Amino acid sequence: MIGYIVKRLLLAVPTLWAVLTIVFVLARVLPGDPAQTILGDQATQEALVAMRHRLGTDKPIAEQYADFLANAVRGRWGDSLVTGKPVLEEVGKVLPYSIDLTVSAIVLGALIGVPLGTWSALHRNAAFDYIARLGSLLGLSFPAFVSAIMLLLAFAIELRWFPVIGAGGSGPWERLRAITLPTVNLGIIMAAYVTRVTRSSMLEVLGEDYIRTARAKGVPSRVILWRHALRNALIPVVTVVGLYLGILIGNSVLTEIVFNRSGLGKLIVSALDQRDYTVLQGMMVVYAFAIVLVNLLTDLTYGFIDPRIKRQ
Amino acid sequence: MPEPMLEVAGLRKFFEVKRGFPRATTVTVRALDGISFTVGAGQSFGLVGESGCGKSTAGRAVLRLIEPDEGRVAFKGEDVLAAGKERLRALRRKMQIVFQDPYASLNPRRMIGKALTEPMRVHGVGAPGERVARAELLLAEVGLPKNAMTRYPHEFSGGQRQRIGIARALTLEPELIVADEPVSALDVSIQSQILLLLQGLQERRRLSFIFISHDLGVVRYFCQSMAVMYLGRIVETGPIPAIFKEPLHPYTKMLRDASPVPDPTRKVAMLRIEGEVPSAVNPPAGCHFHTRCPHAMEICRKAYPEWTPLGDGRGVACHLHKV
Amino acid sequence: MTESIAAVPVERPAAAHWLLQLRRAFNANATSWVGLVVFLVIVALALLAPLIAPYDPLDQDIISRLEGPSAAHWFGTDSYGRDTLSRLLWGARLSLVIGSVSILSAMLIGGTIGIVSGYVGGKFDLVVMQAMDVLLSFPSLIMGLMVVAMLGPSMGNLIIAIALTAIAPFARIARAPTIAVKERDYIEACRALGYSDLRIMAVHILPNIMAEILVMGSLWLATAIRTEASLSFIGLGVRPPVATWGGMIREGFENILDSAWLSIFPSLAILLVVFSLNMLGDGLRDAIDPKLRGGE
Amino acid sequence: MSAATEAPLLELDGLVTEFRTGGAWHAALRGVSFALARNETLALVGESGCGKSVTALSIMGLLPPANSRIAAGRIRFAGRDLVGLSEEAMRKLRGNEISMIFQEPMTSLNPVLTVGFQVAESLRYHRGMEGQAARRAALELLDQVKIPAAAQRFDDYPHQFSGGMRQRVMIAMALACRPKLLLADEPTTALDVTIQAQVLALLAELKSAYGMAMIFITHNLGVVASIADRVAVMYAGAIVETAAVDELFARPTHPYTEALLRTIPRVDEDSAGLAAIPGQVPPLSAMPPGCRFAPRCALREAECEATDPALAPLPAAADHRVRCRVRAPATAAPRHA
Repeated sequence: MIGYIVKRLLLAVPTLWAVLTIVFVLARVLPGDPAQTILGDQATQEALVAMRHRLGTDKPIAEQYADFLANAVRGRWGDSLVTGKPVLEEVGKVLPYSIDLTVSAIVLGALIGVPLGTWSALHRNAAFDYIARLGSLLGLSFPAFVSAIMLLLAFAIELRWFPVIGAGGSGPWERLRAITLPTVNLGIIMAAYVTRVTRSSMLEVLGEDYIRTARAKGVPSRVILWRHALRNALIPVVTVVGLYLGILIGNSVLTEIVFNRSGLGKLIVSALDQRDYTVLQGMMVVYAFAIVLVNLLTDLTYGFIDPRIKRQ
Repeated sequence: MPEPMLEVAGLRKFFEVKRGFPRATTVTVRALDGISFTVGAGQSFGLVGESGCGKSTAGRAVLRLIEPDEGRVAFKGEDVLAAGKERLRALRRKMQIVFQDPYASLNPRRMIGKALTEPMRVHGVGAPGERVARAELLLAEVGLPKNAMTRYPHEFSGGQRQRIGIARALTLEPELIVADEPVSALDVSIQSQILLLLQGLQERRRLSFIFISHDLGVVRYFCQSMAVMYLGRIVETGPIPAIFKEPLHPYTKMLRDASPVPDPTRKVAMLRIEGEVPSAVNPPAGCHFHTRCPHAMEICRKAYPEWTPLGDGRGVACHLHKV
Repeated sequence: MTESIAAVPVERPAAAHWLLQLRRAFNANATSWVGLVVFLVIVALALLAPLIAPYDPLDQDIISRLEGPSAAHWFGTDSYGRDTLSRLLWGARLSLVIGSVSILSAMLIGGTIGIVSGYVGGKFDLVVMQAMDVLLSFPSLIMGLMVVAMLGPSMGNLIIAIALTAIAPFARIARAPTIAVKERDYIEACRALGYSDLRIMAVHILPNIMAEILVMGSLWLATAIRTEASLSFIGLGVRPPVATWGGMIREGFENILDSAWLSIFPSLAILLVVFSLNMLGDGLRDAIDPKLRGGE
Repeated sequence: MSAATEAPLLELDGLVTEFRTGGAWHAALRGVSFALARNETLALVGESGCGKSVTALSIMGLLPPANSRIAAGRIRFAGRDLVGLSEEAMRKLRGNEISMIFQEPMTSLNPVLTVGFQVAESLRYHRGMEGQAARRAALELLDQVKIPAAAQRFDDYPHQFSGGMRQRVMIAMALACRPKLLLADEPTTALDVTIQAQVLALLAELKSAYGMAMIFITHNLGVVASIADRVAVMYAGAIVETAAVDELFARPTHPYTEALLRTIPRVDEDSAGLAAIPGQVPPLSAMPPGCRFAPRCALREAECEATDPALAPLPAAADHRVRCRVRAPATAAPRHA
């Protein structure tokens, strides 16, 4: 298993290399001279030259590229052009908030979506099924900032159950209160996706020959559902959760803005505003890495769910 | 023996397949491991064997729908495997294929008339009006009414679709048809309709057939000679009457005796040999059949038997029949 | 053959042409009709915006700013006193144009990549799909963000950015059914009949996957409109004072404590468009999906 | 054998099963009746759509409830009528007293559960066996169906088995609770001929060892000749001819049976004249009135297209019954459906 993980990570190297290259190119074409950005409009010509030298942007482009790759691999992503602190530190500071939010959203989404989708499949074409289908369709139609604003209006501004801004104070209770609305916002949209996939995958599985075999054996229907059907039905759900991460990241950017919660999303928006290209580079790498990692996790999960993949 | 329409020699095709998790290993499927046979003009040659023996691969390799790794295919003396793009296109007019599954062999979004005139258009045969007339004639020849021209495949039954598939194969006036299990997917009463249709076409048009089937009864009825394949190799070949009278290879005999006959006094031989059937991924050493052979000897485990020609077009690869 | 077959029994109603396939899918599903009608109404309103909008969307009126809904301003006014309803109608044009142009381009480019890659197969397919995976490893909103930041926020650039995020998905959408169709015997028959690869792809594969691609197109149009709104909300949309839904919500959000309606009306508008497109596409997908219908 | 004098194990009486297509109910079975004695093997033979699988699924109570129903008739099994039995009561019968095996061994086993577990499952729900006891019993079953090295393969998954081996697993599963009746729906159709011969041998052997009755569904008359005691030929939802296996093959009487036998190219002799049955089986929604086979029948008379004949015994052999007013005219009393 460890050998496999190593091999998979090695396979991700070309992807990461391509990602880094794109990031490098993007950063170079971004309008604005980084040196100018740091020193401001009143900088003297000498200061600019010195700054360019310090940043390495005066070197030939090929050399910059080589430096960039070497540094990226060693985790030296440079210093923020705005705060002057190392990018790794800037990203590391907000990363836990984003991980908290993402993980809790995925958990919430799965906890709501899987039972709802299963129930809906079992009552195909009944009233409940229609409501669940339409409801989930509505759920995934929400732009994340729209639903966030509505949650904010209802629960923070009108009802005042939750704080209007921020990731909360230091205590666990405060943190929980602060993360609840963002989690609900992301989790419900995700639950909508999971519900739909679970439903259609469950319907497909329930029509399979082996379900008929289990019925022909006299296995109680409850057992058929849980032991025979659900595990097979979850295989596509895992795929969707994996694919959903890209959407989730985008949605969490919007959610963080609305709830004014620190995290990668807020960081990337402010870095864009301030043309802080070293931070942007670092963040692109983090995002790409996260997606590669999740793809790996998805594949490993298949291995555990589906014996056809596990052994041969 | 009439002049050969098709000569195949030493045809080989290996597939590489990646399998396994977490660590994938590459395995080689020896789908075709050097097969040779000859189809006489106006003759039907049966290619027989069980699933995974390589008979379908052989049919497709002959037509270069799958590129073989090695070997020689000569159509009326012309080297098919060496043909360039243009020659191959010309050869395709002469060699056609009929498929097993009538539900997969027709484009569901294409009207029958289009499907039948398209080959002529692509190859620049006839004027547009003529093409339609010829397509209608072809439909009549396979027993379908003219109004089928303006219908779509889903409006036809399996047997009718098979007729359309045959008509399509005939559009370019081919001389050789590879029929890949053309009746296996059909109901019994439809099977015989199609067999009779093919037989009539063969007589009228002097067609040659490579008739691929797992059903010995159908091959016995339709073909003049046949080859039996096992795990990528031909184990026995010869004229139909001789093989059915006295199969030489133990596998041929096993196949014949296991084929059910509609006669309660001749029940199928209930085989005592159990165990897993080996696959072309990892064929047993020596004679591939020795693991299931009732006559297996020491030598069978070690060496693959050489091909032994026996005269009258017969030949066998078995240590029991060494000259 | 003497036997003639007079009657040709119809086994199962399956649509022949892909347009018929779509029409049948519509008829099988009431929600798709509802989605289509709502969407067409929105399109009509957007097209008629110059005629029916009560005010010029850019006209400022300092006296009546941040007014709630009234008979004069059904949906109220913003902080410059501009009429929200008029801005909504004009904003719809922008959203629809950006969404449809970007998705049509992505469909064309990505679809072609997917069909060719799936049909050619082998190493070529492997490399192309690896490249698509690289594109997919940027979260789409982040990619849109970067591209707009790089090119500058204008309508053309937004179209490019959104199209870029949808090319890789469309390549995948087109590739999967291409591979499934490629395996079918009738494609092998085409090769045996000496048809060129281009003919096989254009005449025999494309019509078989067309309905699927169009249906996915309607779902992705919903996504594109959402992405455009999101980018505008972040501040990377078409520059003010042009009315964009995302931008209106952004302005409303700044006044959320006292003038909530400012963000609510454009929010509902986006929701309505996206929901109608999702209803349209989702119902059709159910009707077209061979897995739920049981084979061709 | 005293089987003939005993009460039959299974008795179908005028079974009508209907399916809903396009808003209307169409009969897939139009009054199917037969009796099956203990230890007897009845072959149901016919082409696709003739209703042979629907018969088996009706007996098992496994018809899809959304679009099918038993509209009339009775299914008496060991003294009980199965029609209208509660789902829970049917569940207790299934896999216990009546078992079924299916055509597609590749898709009939659950891919994510081990083979051993799936075999042990019937024992768990019908015999209350758990843990080691269930494992031992299941292992014994796998041995009985001659899975090589069953102990090592117990914890393998279905995809690690070949088609023939999977069908053996299906058989082991079906026989776990020693059922009185085994329904085998085309169990060898998906298999190669040599594997088919092995599975047929295994079924015949286990049937006599277990003393079960078997309904063997197939379209292959050769297989019928090899395995059946009695044969019922079905066409368009009804039995058109039934007789003991020797009698049926010696004196095929219904024009359909007769024609069918002449459409088969034989392995054991040269088939000089292969005959074809013209046309095709009519679809459920467009059944002709009168005899369903009449449009394709060479012996058709005007009256055939108006009146649907009943299944009637031949004067010479009471056990040989035929549904044809031309071939079994003496008893062809007009009956309107």
